[in-house]
Amino acid sequence: MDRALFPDGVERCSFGKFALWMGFVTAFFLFGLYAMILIFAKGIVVTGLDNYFGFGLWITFDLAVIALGAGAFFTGFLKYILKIDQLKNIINLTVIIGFICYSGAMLVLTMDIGQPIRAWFGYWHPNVHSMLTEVIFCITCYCLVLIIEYVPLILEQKQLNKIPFLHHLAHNMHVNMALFAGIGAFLSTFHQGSLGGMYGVLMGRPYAFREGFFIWPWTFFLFVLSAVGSGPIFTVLCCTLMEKMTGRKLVDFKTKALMGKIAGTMLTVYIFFKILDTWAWANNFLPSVGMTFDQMFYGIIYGKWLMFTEIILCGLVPAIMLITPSIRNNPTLLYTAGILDCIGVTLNRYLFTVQAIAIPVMPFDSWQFYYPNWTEWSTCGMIVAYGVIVMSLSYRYLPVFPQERALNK
Amino acid sequence: MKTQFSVAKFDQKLQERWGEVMEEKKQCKGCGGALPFVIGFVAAVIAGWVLFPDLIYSKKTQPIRFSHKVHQEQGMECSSCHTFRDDGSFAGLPNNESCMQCHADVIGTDPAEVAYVEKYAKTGKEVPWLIYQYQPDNVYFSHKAHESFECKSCHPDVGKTDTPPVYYENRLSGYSKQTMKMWQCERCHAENGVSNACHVCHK
Amino acid sequence: MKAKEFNIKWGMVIDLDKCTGCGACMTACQVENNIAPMVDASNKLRTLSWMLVYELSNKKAAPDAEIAYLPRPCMQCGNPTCVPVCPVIATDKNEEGGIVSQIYPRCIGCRYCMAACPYHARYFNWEDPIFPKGMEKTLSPNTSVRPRGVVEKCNFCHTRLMKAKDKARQEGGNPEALADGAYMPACAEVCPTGAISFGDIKNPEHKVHELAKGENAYRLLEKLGLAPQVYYVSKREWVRKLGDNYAATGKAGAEKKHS
Amino acid sequence: MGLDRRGFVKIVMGGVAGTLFTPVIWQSLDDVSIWSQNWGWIPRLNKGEVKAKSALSKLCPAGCAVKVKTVGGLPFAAIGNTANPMSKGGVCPICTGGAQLMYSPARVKSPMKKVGEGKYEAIKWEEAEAMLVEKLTPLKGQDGKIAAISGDETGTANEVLSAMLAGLGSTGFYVMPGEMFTATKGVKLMGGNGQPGFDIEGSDLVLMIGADALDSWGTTVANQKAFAATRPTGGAATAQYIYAGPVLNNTASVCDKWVAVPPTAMATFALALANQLIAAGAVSSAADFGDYKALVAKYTPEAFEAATGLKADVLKDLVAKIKAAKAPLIVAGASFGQGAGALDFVAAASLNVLLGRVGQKGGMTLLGAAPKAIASAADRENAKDAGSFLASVATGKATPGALLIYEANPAFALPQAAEMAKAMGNIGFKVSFSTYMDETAALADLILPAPHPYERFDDAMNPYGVSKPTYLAGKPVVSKPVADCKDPVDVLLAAAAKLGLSLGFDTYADVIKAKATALGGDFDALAAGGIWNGEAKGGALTLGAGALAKAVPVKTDEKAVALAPVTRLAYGTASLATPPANLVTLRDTELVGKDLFVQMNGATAKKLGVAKGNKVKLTSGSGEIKARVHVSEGVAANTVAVLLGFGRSAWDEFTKGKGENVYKILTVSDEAGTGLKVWAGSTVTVAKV
Repeated sequence: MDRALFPDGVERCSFGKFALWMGFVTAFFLFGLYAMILIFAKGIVVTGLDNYFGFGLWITFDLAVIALGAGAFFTGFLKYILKIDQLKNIINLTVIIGFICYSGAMLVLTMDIGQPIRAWFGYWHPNVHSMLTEVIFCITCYCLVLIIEYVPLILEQKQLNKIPFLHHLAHNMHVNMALFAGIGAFLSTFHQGSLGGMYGVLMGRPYAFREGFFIWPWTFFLFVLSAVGSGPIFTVLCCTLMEKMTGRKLVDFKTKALMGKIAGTMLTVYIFFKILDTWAWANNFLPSVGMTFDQMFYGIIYGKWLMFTEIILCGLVPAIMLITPSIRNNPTLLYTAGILDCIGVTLNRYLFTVQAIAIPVMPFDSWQFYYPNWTEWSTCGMIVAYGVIVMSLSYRYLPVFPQERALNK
Repeated sequence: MKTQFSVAKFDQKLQERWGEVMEEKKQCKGCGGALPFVIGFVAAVIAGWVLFPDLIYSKKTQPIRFSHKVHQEQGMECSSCHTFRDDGSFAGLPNNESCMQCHADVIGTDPAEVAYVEKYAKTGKEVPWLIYQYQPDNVYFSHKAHESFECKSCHPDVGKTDTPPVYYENRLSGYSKQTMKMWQCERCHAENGVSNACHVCHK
Repeated sequence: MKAKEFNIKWGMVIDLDKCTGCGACMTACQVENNIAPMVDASNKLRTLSWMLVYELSNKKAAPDAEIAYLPRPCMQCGNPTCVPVCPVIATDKNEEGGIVSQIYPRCIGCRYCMAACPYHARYFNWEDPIFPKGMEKTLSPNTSVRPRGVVEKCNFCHTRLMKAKDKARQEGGNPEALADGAYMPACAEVCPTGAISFGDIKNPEHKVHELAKGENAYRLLEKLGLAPQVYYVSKREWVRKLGDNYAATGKAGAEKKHS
Repeated sequence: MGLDRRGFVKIVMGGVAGTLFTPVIWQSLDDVSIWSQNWGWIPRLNKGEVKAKSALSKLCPAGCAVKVKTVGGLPFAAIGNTANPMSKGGVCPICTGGAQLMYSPARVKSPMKKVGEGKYEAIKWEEAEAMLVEKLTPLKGQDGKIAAISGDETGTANEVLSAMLAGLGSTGFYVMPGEMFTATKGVKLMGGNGQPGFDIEGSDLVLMIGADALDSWGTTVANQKAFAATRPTGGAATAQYIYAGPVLNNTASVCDKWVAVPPTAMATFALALANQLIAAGAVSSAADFGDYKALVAKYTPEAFEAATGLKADVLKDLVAKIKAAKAPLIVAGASFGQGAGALDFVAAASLNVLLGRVGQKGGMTLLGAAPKAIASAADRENAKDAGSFLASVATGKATPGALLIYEANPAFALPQAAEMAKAMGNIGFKVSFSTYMDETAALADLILPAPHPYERFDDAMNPYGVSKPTYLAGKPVVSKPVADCKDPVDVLLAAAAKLGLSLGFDTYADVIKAKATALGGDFDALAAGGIWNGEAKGGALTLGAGALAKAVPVKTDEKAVALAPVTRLAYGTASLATPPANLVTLRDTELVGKDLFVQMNGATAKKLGVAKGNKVKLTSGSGEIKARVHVSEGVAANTVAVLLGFGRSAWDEFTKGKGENVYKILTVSDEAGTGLKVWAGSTVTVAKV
């Protein structure tokens, strides 16, 4: 019944099936929405956060989706600035994923602050020394950029595109996309870095604190690198998941492998520096504040296995896999490496958020445990559901994949 | 399909559209060009400056028509009633105890005085004066530190008034119209080389 | 990073050999700073205690066990890690005396400062302040009541400083050179054993000036370089050793390596 | 000329543009921002002049001389009164939050009469007072029919109560258990008379045997001040403090040495120390020195080791320290302020006699009886204990028709509390004079709200522990009480008058003024934070050998462990549940949610087969409680420590239902030779649940 809205020359599942799927996802969304309303009404006392864990699942989730959404800016940068034309096959998808990730993260942030009504103070009374201010500015600006990048895609919807004005508008926005890609790349690089910087400047938290270059601690650069080392491959994973779910080919494997190569290269650079950084931290910084590597870990929940999983299994291993052409060109191995990579970066964000503040710095203090409760999980679920909804609608009605027609002939 | 398109063509389209608009405009005699815009603009400006203040502020009058003038004519200074205590804190508005030093019983002919004596002095209830410059709890203001300034450099000059000024209460924020804003404090501090550190004024 | 320096440095010297852990300082703090009583005060992860008394143990088995109590106010760090992180300048160290301010109407409740503070001196208002009926009549005039959703912390009872200055002005004294004892936070004032001394650490006429230089004086987590304005004193070495991490040297009071 | 769509749009556009040049948007935004920063439902601060008024804050047993800070007449904080020589500007944690307690949700707001099980009805004072007189009238003149229990150790109210009872023909005046009670009996056993005092301030070695002198024993704040004076920050200590007791408590935490003595071995420790002191040459001129020497010969270092699990070196070290000291003082007391027998006291106090420290500076003193305001009042030395009384009520030996309860909570704070509460059911008419809805008030037939200390006249004669006669008095801080209450003494005096009994006074204020005059003091000076002091007398005390000879060492069951109840002043007193403002001082190793923790050292835990966090049941002869295990090395061998004062069934949401009442499992036994009830040596069995 909504066939007239489909992009040209592609097949989509029946409306009933689609409605069923949307209903399924919307249920998650509504559950999260309920939790969100509860949080706004009663305050974050309803969450599992506490005095020791001011930051928890939400911040981890934010950092992770922002890192994984980095495919948008980095691919845009490669496509529009470095003119790697092959990426046009996947660029639309990166934009949508980026948009979902950033807008979702912003929504989570408004829930996360104690006084959502004062959220705008970040602009009104900015503290230029705070990495968080930089994050607030860059993240909102970049979200605007992503909207600007996403709008022409919407305007290209078959029926909308029939309106001449919208058609021309979309086109002209496309023409100037390089400019936005440039701005986006700049903004995104900065706030990815600032997110790392947020932790790197915490003098009181030996797990996170790093020296650095000028005002930027090393984590600033490591976060940028890890984001670009995982964002592109996350897009590939999303694309592949969509292919599996819809049964249609959306992007050719060559492009995917290219994305894998890009991510792999950046991940290799990242993991090289990450290992160096960790080594220096454990051997120079920690002793300088009187602490030992062992003191950074505790039991199983805060065990060393986390760091080794992050750096070796989900860092070094996928890096090698992705830069080795023979492995990369095998779909199964490519996706495996991609999943490891994404887990690694998520784990990294978790460790910097939760482990970093769990460590008792005062010798008479004790380790505390943090368990996110249902409100936190369900609101994160809401963001995921929101993403799935946006993605589903985009896939069904927008010409996201330029290759789709050719690949499914 | 859109590859042939150019900016020039886009411009052309826009101009065509603009032409249509002009066409319509010609037909619409009653619209009178920019006039409606001007009317709307002027109306809004008038509404905003004249009606809005009435809308956002509710007017209140003091519970007792206190005449500063009469008291001043008796040779009283501001500081006769608005005193500093021994610990350097400022007493602000006088309480019954102070007022009743003279007004325990009616001594004049003013009905306001009679009202005061009947309603407050005799019952022991404090007068719920409206404070024109009431600050929120998070503000610490030291009158002692500002002693070198004249009262009227911040407060309404009520010394010569027979009737206290109308008290305007902001319906949204709940504060008086004359409540000094933070930027005013900060500006004066900056001009006088006084610290604008947060805790200088906040608690 | 260099610590911010002011002409006056309000500081505490807490004698841990005198602190019996009675809790009067905590209660006085709650009262002075209008912290609403908490029905479940046993959930330490959600309570507000600007002043918190920690229990330190020498970790020896009975009967050789020893304990000490360590009251922990905000350290008012010379180089506070909580201040530069605040995105909205709701906290600052910009006033003569070095007290780190926290402005509640400005705070958005992002809790970044809490993540930054290794002393856990900052607290988040999880709920609106609910006083049992009538108890709001006992609110202290010295601290505004905070709504839920903002972060708060000890400020050395800053309003007492302002009042002490006003008193000095009234008496013709110099508000910038208060006599020893003219300004005292509630905890120091109430402490029955006088374990908490308070004054201007830079002023030789204040007794904390010498006490902070004593051979057994130390600061918590000195090595992190936060330069707290709160000093502790104990003759017990094991107590002093618990003030910092000594993995590198194994000795208490060792020079810090990190700037 | 009409207005078409286009024209309308233009007007709107103009309107919007125009609005930008007016304050409408900008000011509204600003005002909304201000609103968002000052929410209307957040309580506002009180304004007005800040004053500090002297008061006697009898929230803690000793009573703190405080200055109550008020703003616009409303009390908001209490600070120490630096002019008062006893508290010297210090305040205890309870009195610190005194202002908040005025508005405690547990406060009894008006007189109430019982109209059914757990149901009360607010009534007028006229009705309440008439009811009191009506119920007492038929009982007048019959001994034992009217009884009174007082929980106030120091107030002259006791004189009014006992004199009133005497006037009505009854001798049933009882006091709640406390150190003063047993110590005074102990002094008698040592051939002396009066309340013992301890000159901590003047001593250079204070050995506290049981007495938690720096937190919950005696005049805590004065003791703390004395301690602090010997420990200048940054300087050398001028006195040594040693604590011997079952728990590494607040006092022990700052002492130079903690001697971990189980509660069952307190007397053994003292006598073993006497043994070693005599072995080191200590000689006393007391008449019974020979008997004493023979008696302590049994308490060898080996016996000491067996009883305490400690090494005998501890004794040697102590003897050396005591011998080196110029003015050693042994402070005798139960580790939780009650329940130890007179013999425990004698055993410890005899060391002062042995060392010749009685009546000396920095030694033990005796306080003579003070002049009374009401001549017919009972002497303090002859007080009878409420526990024994209620026990005889339970067995039907005593059959009072009416019970007046003044500032006491016997239904909660007597050992075997459950039985005590049950015994109260045998009494037909119970009146509780109480500020708060405590467990006893909740059982009473008539509740007569008493004023908060800031709302009343009150006094304190010789708070236990002071080294010389001491008198404090206070008057109200506020002009009107927060609740509809009357001073209990005023009510009693009025009731007495209606019963045809004149005690010579109409109000408590008059009684206190008369007391001050009788002592030769000035009430006004006292109410302004002053103090009246008399001279302490010495007195020839014996070593109490005769009494000690009858002492039977406590036999413990192999499976049982000693129970060491722990009191911490901040958590409340026998008559006051943890105040809301103090609740935050509780540790999460003591109480979490509703679970109380039982503390024991690692070795004991291992022996009992329990581990940290385990839920256990503590069972004694009189009941059982549930708790969770916290392993703490600050507990003596074979001993478990539990906080006293929790498990409230009345009060308010801040304390009700939290933890368990340890009084329930304290087992009362008769002390050999003295007939006193004792429960400090209670034992329990511990089982995992």
